[in-house]
Amino acid sequence: MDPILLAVYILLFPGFLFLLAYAFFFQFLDRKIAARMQARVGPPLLQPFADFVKMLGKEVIDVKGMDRKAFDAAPLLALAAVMTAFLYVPIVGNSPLAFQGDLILVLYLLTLPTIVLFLLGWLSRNVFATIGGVRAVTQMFIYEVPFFLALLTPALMAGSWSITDIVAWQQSHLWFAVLQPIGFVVALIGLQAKLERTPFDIPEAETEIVAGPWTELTGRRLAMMRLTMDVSMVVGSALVAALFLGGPRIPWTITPDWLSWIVGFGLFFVKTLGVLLVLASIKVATGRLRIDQLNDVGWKYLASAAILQVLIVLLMNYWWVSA
Amino acid sequence: MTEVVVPIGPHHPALKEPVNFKVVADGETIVRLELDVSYNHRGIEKAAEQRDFVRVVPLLERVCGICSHSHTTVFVKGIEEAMKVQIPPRAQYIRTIVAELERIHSHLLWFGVAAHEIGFNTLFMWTWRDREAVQDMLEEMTGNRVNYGINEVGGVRRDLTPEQIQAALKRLPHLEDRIAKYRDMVNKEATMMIRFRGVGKLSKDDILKLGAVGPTARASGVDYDIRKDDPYIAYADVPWQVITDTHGDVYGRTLVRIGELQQSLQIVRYCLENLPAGPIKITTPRAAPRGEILSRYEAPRGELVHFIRTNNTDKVERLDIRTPTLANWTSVAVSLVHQNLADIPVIVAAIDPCLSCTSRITIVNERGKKTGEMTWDELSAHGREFYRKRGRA
Amino acid sequence: MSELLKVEQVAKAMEGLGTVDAMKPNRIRVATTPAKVKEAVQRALKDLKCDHVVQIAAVDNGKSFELIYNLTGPHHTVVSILLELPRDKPEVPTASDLLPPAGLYERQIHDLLGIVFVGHPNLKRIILNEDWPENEFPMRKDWKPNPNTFYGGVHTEEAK
Amino acid sequence: MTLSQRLANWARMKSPWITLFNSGACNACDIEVIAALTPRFDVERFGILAKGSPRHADILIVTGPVTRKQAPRLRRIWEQMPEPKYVIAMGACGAFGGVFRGLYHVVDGVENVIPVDVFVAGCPPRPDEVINAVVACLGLLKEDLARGGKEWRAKKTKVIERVEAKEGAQPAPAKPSEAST
Repeated sequence: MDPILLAVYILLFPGFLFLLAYAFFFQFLDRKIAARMQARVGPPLLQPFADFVKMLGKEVIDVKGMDRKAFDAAPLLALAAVMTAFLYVPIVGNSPLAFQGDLILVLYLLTLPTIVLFLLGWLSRNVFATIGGVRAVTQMFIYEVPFFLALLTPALMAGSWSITDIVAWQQSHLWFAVLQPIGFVVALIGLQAKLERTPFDIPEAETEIVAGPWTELTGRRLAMMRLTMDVSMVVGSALVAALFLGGPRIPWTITPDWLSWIVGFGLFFVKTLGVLLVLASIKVATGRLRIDQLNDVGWKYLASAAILQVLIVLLMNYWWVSA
Repeated sequence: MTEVVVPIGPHHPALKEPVNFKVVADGETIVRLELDVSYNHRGIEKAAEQRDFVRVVPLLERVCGICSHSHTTVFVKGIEEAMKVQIPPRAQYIRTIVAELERIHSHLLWFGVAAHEIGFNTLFMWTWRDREAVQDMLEEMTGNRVNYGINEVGGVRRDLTPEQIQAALKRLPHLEDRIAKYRDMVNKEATMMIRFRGVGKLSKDDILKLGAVGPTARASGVDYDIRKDDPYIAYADVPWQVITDTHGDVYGRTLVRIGELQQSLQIVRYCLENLPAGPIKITTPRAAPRGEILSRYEAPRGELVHFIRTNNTDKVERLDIRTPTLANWTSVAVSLVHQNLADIPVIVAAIDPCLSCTSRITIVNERGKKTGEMTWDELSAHGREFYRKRGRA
Repeated sequence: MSELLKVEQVAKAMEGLGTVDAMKPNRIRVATTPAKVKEAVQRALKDLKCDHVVQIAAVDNGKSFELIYNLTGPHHTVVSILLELPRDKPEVPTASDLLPPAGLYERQIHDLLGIVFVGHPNLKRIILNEDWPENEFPMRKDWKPNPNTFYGGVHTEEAK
Repeated sequence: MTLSQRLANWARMKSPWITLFNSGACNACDIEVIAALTPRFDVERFGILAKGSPRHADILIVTGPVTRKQAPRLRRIWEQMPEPKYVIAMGACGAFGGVFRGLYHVVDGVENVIPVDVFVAGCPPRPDEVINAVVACLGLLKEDLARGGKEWRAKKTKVIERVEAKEGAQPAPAKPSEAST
């Protein structure tokens, strides 16, 4: 790809501008679905954008004795990490920046926000924030292993570490959601935990420790961190859609190039919204777990399911692929 | 993990009430807890001594916004008893209807807030939407959604018209099947079961020893219910029974409250259907003869007691209010030690504290880990002896 | 539900402690002296099978302070133990070791009326705010808020 | 007004976040504010969210006659909120202490502790009146933004105080006035 088209790809269309707009749209949809399920009307379309701009305009309060520079830099670091992760997920066809191992890079970039939350909790010198930060990291240890296992098994079967190749492999075989159902479920639950949504929103438990690591965030820092969470929701669901639901590809190829792009984008749009619907209904249908209960649930059920899935994949690889 | 002192409240999203916990937590488990609730003290008892019977009722209406009818009924019932005056049966039935409707809306409110404590916001929204139906009934009958102002010495201030009765009867079936739905949701929904079962457990003799009242006590098998023990207004001739449970934990208290919701709906239906005719109030003498009345009432949160001393003037010589939440604080403080930090809101919500009724402080200290200088208190003395016995038993 | 206690039963259990009279069918009052209150409460708990303290009421009737311990049990009769305390030195032994919830009620009475409960493990302030002046007891009949002492809240110049 | 200024004003009008502070109320007002969040009144369709931490909130809703113990805490909560902030005093208690005026442990109204922008009538005000109060706050916000900050409002109230001083009316005492008989 020549550099200008690449720049357009990164900055404009399936890149950052689209990602920001899509993140706001995702937050709107998430709150709207949750509200409708709770018999409420729910926010208007531009509400997330209005919230974002208002938060930018608010006064920024620095707690006495806080490291201002680090506190300003941390949300930006998390936002940057999550937005770069979006470039490796195929949206319109295969992503031009794909390389062997971009799945690992995306997974690494997606864990950065949780670590930044812990950092924020620690930096803001507030007992609620510190406890929230500690809980965020404890929760990360619980769901991270099963989440990685669930997302790496498609790579095992497709035989390549690049998301684009996995999507291409699925074009000629069944989707991984059909081939590896356990992995699909574990991935969805892991994604819900990574985004710290209701069954797993223990760090930000509004009713126990005020707002957890978010307590001392004000003004633009809060805006950036809230945006990071929305963007990571988009990237997470796009990743799960790509790995398990076949990404923006359909089995038979369409001749004119631009038509296949549009169909690809349409598929990407529908699949990510499907994942969002599942996430939103999980959020609405459950209450919050305690951190020690999450520990039991996480290790007993999630981890064993993920390991079982890996075993099945290895067996299938041995018999089916080699035969 | 070193000891961390976590101040929760008085401004805290979970507890809609100004209560403050200074919790010394070791990691996630609570080692020591200081509970300070005296943010709501306004000096109502002093003011009550300077207001005559007509002007004291609006003041007592606002001791607590959720159980406002309880405070006025128990006071007015006491004064009528002091004056040895019998109010007409229709007024008694109207008081019972409003009392039970208040219990329904209070329990629905509690159920929503308890679900909100564990992050289950959907149930919070649903229960509060159903509560709006009860609010409409109350608004039609008494003119105001909260603080109804329907009581006065000698009877009731507003009569129920047949249309209001029909409108109320039409709403009851919808509420009944919603509450039946909530009952089996409590038994089936996974996260609620995990977060409610076995949390804040108190055995029957714990409850009796610590003097807990209301649904908190009935959830551990103690069947004290003033409507049955010392029947007042129209409870003697309305068919209903006391709901008790044996679990003793937050789950048990939820079941008791849902059971009481269903009983209250039955009482309201019975009272609406055979509301006796006749006047709704009688003229009473201005002054109450000298006397001492202990007026008891079963408020939604438990046994509410007004101790009234009258000295044949038109004012009260002394009014001593003991609210149900005050009795429950001792038991909740003891049951909180050893629990998880995350469980504080759920356990405290389980006694459904009405802070504007009470304003007291309790300090509980579990001798297990010594944390700095020991704070003196009768509960710590009790807590130590209680836990040493439990440790040995 | 077991039926109500009889006046004779209460009189027999409490004989030697004070006069017994039935205010209502389900409320029997025992007038006793501060020295014997612990003994009376113990007997009520054991012999009359009371297990629940309804309330401890405190009254300032101008001349002296009165304390009324109301206890009840499965028999649904309220046994009220009445005492009279001199106005100058209101002292009474605490009942919080027999009745744990009494710890709270006594501290509230101490705050509002200034009755000292001897042997109470923690008679600290419970109901008034931190900077309420010491030994000012609002519920006493002779207490009037005098304008120039600061009773708590926010200083006026800070508020504007 | 530049485009970015208009955009910022639009955003501020569209997403007022509230936080609730019970300063010793009979909590009838609290349950009416919370009822405004629930399905029948549902303030989320106006973008109003109830936030836990005062740091995230724009509008502080204070219920109840501020008791003496709660006054310093109310003051601290108010100071913790980031600028463009507004205060709504709920009901008769918030205005002058309501039915609890003159009691020995009450400071007779939110006005004596923190500057209040909007008073809501009623005891308790209905949930739709709470929404109306938030909208009134937004109106004030719009005017403040147009005239650059809150100072212009101070000038307006200055006039009232001068009139009062002339007539010798005594401003509301913060000290406990004689318990009204």
